Amino acid sequence: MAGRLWTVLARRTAMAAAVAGAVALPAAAQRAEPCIGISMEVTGPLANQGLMLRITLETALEKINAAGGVLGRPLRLVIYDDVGEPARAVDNARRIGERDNCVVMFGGARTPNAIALREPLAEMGLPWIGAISAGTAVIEHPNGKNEWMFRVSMKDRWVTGYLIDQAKARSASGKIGFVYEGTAWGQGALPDIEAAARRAGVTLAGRETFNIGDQDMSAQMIRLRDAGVDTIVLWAVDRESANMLRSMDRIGYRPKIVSAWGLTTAFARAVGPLAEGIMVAGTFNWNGPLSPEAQAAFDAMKAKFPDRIRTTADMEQPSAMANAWDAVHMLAEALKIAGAYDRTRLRDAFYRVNYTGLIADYRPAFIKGNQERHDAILAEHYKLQAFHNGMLMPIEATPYGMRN
Amino acid sequence: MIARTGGWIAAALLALAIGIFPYLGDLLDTRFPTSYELRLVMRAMILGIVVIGLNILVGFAGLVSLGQAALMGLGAHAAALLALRADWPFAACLAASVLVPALMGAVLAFPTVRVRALYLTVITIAFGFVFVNVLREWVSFTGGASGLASIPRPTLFGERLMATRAAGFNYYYLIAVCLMLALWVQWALARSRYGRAMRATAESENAARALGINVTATRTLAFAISAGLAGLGGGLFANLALFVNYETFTFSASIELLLMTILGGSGTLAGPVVGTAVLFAASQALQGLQEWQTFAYGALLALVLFLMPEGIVGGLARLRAKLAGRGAQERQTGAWPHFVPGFDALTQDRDEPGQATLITRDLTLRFGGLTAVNMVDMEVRSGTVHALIGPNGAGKSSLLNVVSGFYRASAGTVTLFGQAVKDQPPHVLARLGVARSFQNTELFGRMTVLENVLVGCHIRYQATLAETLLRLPRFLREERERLAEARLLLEVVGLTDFAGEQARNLPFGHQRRLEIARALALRPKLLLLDEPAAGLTHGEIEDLVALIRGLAARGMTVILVEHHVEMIMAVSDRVTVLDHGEVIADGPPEQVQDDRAVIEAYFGHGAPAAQATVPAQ
Amino acid sequence: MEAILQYLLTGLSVGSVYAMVGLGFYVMWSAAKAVNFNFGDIVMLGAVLTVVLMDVGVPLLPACLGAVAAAALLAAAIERGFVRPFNREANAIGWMLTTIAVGTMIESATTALFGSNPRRLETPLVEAPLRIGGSGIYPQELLLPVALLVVAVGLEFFYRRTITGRAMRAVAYNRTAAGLVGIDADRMTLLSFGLAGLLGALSGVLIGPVIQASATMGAIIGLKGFLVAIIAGIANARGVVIAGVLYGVSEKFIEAYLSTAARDAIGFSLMVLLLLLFPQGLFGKAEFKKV
Amino acid sequence: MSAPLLQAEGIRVSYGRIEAVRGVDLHVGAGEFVGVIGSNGAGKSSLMRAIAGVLSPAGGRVAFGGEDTTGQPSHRMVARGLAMVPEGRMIFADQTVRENLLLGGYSRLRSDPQGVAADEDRMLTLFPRLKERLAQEAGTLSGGEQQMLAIARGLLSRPRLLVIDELSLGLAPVILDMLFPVLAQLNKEGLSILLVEQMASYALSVTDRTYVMENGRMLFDGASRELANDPRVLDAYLGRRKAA
Repeated sequence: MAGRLWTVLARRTAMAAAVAGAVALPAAAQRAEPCIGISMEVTGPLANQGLMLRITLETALEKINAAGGVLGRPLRLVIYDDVGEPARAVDNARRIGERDNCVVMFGGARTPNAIALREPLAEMGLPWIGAISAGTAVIEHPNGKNEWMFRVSMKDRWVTGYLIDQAKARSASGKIGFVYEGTAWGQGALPDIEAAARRAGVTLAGRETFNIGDQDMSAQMIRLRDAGVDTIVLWAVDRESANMLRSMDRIGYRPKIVSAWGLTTAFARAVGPLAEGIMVAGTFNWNGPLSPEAQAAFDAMKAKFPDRIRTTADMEQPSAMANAWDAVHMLAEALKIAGAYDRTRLRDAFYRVNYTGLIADYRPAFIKGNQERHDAILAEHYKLQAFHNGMLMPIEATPYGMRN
Repeated sequence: MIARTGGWIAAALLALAIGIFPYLGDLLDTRFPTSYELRLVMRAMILGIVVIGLNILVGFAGLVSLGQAALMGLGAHAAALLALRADWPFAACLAASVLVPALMGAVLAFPTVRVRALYLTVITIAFGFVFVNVLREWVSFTGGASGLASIPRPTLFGERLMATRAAGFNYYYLIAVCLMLALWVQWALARSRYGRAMRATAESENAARALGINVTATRTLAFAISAGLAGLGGGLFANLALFVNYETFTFSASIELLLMTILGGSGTLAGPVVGTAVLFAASQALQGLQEWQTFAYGALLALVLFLMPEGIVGGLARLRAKLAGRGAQERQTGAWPHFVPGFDALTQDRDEPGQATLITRDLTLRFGGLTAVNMVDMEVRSGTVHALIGPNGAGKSSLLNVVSGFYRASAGTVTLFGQAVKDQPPHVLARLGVARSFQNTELFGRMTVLENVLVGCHIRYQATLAETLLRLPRFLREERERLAEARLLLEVVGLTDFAGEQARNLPFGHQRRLEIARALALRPKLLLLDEPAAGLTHGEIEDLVALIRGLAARGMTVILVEHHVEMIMAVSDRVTVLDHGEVIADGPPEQVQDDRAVIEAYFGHGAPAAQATVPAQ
Repeated sequence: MEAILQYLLTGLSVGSVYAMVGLGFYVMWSAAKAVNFNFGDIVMLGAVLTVVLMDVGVPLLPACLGAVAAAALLAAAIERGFVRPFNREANAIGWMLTTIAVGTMIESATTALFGSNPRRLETPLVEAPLRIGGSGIYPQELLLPVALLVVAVGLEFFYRRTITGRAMRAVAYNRTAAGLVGIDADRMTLLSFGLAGLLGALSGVLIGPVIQASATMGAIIGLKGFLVAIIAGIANARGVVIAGVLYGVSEKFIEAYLSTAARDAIGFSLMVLLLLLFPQGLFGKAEFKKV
Repeated sequence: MSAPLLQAEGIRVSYGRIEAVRGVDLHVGAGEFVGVIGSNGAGKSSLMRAIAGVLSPAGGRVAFGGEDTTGQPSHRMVARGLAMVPEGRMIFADQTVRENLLLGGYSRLRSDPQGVAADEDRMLTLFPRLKERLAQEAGTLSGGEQQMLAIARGLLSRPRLLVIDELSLGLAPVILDMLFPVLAQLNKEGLSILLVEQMASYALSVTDRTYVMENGRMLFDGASRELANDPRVLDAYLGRRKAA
């Protein structure tokens, strides 16, 4: 009985294998579904980041679909949790690219997860567009052959230069320290910041790191203080930064801090007045005067998620949300240019997008054959912001702007 | 125990399902599996390999590791680093990914498990954290938190190993072969003296030591094997993902691996595959629940543990046993002792007749302030039955424990077979020819009756681990011989019909018989019996007497600790009486029986003189 | 010099948390020879529930008390529901898995309901640090060693001077004998887990203002508390207190003079080394293996 | 005749598939002093544990004070007035003598603290040697003192029936010569006692009635005075009896 079944199966397998060799299967792969797949942290310590991304994307898609969708079809959003683990991110990418057959994949927060996707995306021929993960190597691949990954976010290599310049301008003693978290994002920025410092003619007077979950950074802060550092470039997220501020407060150390965009409104909520005056590089600020488009975007989010978004201060990831908003709209533009739900055509269409978004005039958004310019947001679009009265404000709206 | 043929059919079906899976879409003419499903199955197979290793540790050896993901990571990084930094070929990298963690496992386990099994758990937790921390911080070597990217795609015999429709599925099949190999290793271990020794140490450390098993070495071996399989999984993973960083190998991943092991049913052969498949599939299927998926995962886990505390396979096996048990046939208990013809061959090892098999001089054992054995001089002649009696707490069992190496004497000497053996551990003494039973029978309860006796044969195997795993001729021959021997011993004690029964399910009297058969499997020159008659009926005691006499007649020396005076009178050549740790009488039984000090020690100070002096016979 | 003072002070405060959590493990282990493996979640709930209660307008002190009480009740419920049914046989490890499962549920439910962001737990004691030269400490952090002292002395008093405490010790020493003098051993075990929950939640409430309240704040604290208890030889309360404080202080000195990033690697390696050198734990008694 | 204080019928105790007690009847009347003798492993302790609620019998019925108490846990039995001094004494070695005594009164400490204090004084009169050791850790006591403490601890719950399992275990005769009269005295004061004892001569000399147990079964019972001169006892004991 089992023997016969086996023979039949073996024969069919052999036949099928022969066919598979000759014909490229499956034909359906050429046409993709009108869906955007995203792999991000839905659960775990960075779940809120994922939530903010979801709020932005769902609102933007609702708006786009209300206007008739793209190419006459509504766009769907498919969300998978990667628990912050690269292997799961790859699982999810495969699911998005193969099982769901989505036309594009949207990026979550973590840099290593995006790095792990480089090869699978190229293999599947699945375009990826990121709105957060800022690691340089996500876009600038070591082999120089990034064809599928695009980003509407900051790029660490540019951010480091920007922050070093800001720090240099603010430091009285000229002694600048770098404090970074022990993650791929933090560690990845270290060579960039050193290069930027060299370029700017600054020597770093201290480099300190800590691990996710660390609760006390007294040792690091004492070392920086004793080295005479009066301005810190910070590369960390809310919780650990809050703990660092506590450690500074304890020893009465109050240097100026210019931070990468890991600091959000949640940081101010966690440390209260200690956040005052800390500067953050970002791409967008919702608490300042808003353009009509930005106001409309905020209103739409407020209307769709009334218990999450009440005021602009509830936009916990201000820059990332603006990035994602622009990215989705550019994606819709690119699809229109491509004229079909086809991944290769979509990829090529990205290079032809010219779009005026919340953050910048993207003209062009991306440049073919230049992987450095698979980043749509340029250093000149970066905006300095600062915490003031518990809010993250444009620097102009605070007392911390540069005055001479 | 799963029926043998059933197990083979299940394994064949598994192999068949894995084998045709990539081509399923062609057979059914659908777009399935895509590279997503293929990848899931490959990841599940890799995890399956790791979980099989963990099952050997948890299910066989009874040790718990919460650092298994780190060992997997060690394998993954060994493979990745050697490929990236040293340009090693794939096969060599894969071999290193097994050997490095296996060595690490041995280094971690050896000092730990000799102290307390629980400490291995603690050490593995710590190791996991240290490992992840080092990976993250040693940026120049491991790539730090960003990990190692662009690992070269593996090639074997000039073939690029891929797992796509376009390029072929050879990497998929390589992983499948590794999974089958891991299952083979698990199966071959389970049905060998090594696996039996692991399970024996988990069930009763004392009994295992008394049967000549080096518990520390056995546990270290179990952990090394399990670490090696974890490393193999890691090596395969690194070459599948072509990217590794610490986040795949954290503490929570270790917990997940342990959950897969227990959920499938630890100690069962199919459990690892089932547990891995179920939990891995669940984490994919629960994606739809968004921010509540982790909660649902925890709830599912708790639910399964409540419904099937022995895991899925364990629970199903129990259910099946229950259903099958309805029509269970009567088992025939044989009369015993039944000295079958082959038995004499098993009792050839003996001490020279007339020798002093055991001599103790000034033997003293103190626990804190209490002196349990006090300056005991004792001599036991070979081929005799020597009884050791005395009221409760007189120090009889303590003396036995010193002689068999379980307690270390505070002072005095022990000479066995003419050799000074003070401070030798039990397993060394067992190899010299000392076998013993325990006061509260210490059987390996979850092992079958036959397996219990086979554990007794442990020290008489020559086949190496490699020969055993490959099931080479020497191993097969030895296994056949030992099996025949074990069956013969079961016939001697009349338990032939119970060979396949779990030992814990035997009636009490049968458990005693089994314990003696197991001790005899060691082919001892000296047999120590600690209250073998306790709890036995009169008929059973008479059989026991016949057995002991039969053994002595064949030249075996027997030391008997016993309360049943009737039995002692019937069986012993000489009696030593202890009270409060000291020898109060020593001599032939008839003489001791009427010794006033003895009667007082037993019967009480107020014993009427008339009764004590008038023999009833 | 002042840096050393700083390390001593912060080490003392963080070590006090480890010690208090370690004491929780000690209390559980004594009674049941099993623990809530995800005890860190009880620590976390102490802080998070306080924030939640303050959100709905409960003043600080009642909120703290309410949170600690609720977390302790939950800790006791976990014993009844997830430990007791899986701890019937000697050497059972079922409880380890079920408590991990319930811990996963607690942490993920907290993330889903409370959010993953850290939240401030406002007390007057973290508004301004006390400065001693170039070092400083929040009054809240000084509260931690004080609380540890009170808890340790209180625990000592409870175990040695109250009848319930004595009954608990009796259960820990010999369950059968405890039953024979009329003590309901199961009830005492339940109480012990509740008591441990009290200690855990209290340490969460006390450290919360310094390190912010978040769904994941308890994991590492719980784990270190567990290891500290093991290193001390889990059956010795004073040992746990000493080991906890020492570990906290040595962490700070490792950060200061060896490496901040590799603190855990060094610290855990040190623990492993100690365990191998002192197999019964630093303060444990050699136990006699009965045959 | 009114119902006896303790009535056990058809008690069976098994550990897994092992039967240690195989259907045993036993009763103790109010004010009676009853002994159970038999060699080691006869099942005496298992029987006592089933009666005192340390373990649940696999079969049979236990009634205490006229109520069915089969399967009641030991702490409830204490509250009902049945206390047991367990084999091996099981004193709380890490607590002081006074604490051990206090715990003995645990079941009524809240309702009757004065009563416990008064009984404690009484125990110290009964066992003056404990008085000298009140503040000492119980683990440091000698075997005899520990047994005194165990008895005193059992009495502090003010039981109606005191079950003593293996009083003589590991004790020197001189201690036993001191302990047995105390038991007799307590019995005279109205306490019912069920004594399990390996040393038959002691048991037979103080008890009213004695059961002889072997291999999980009752062999016979009778008035202790008569059994003391019954050769069957000694035979059974020293194994001189031939199996029937």
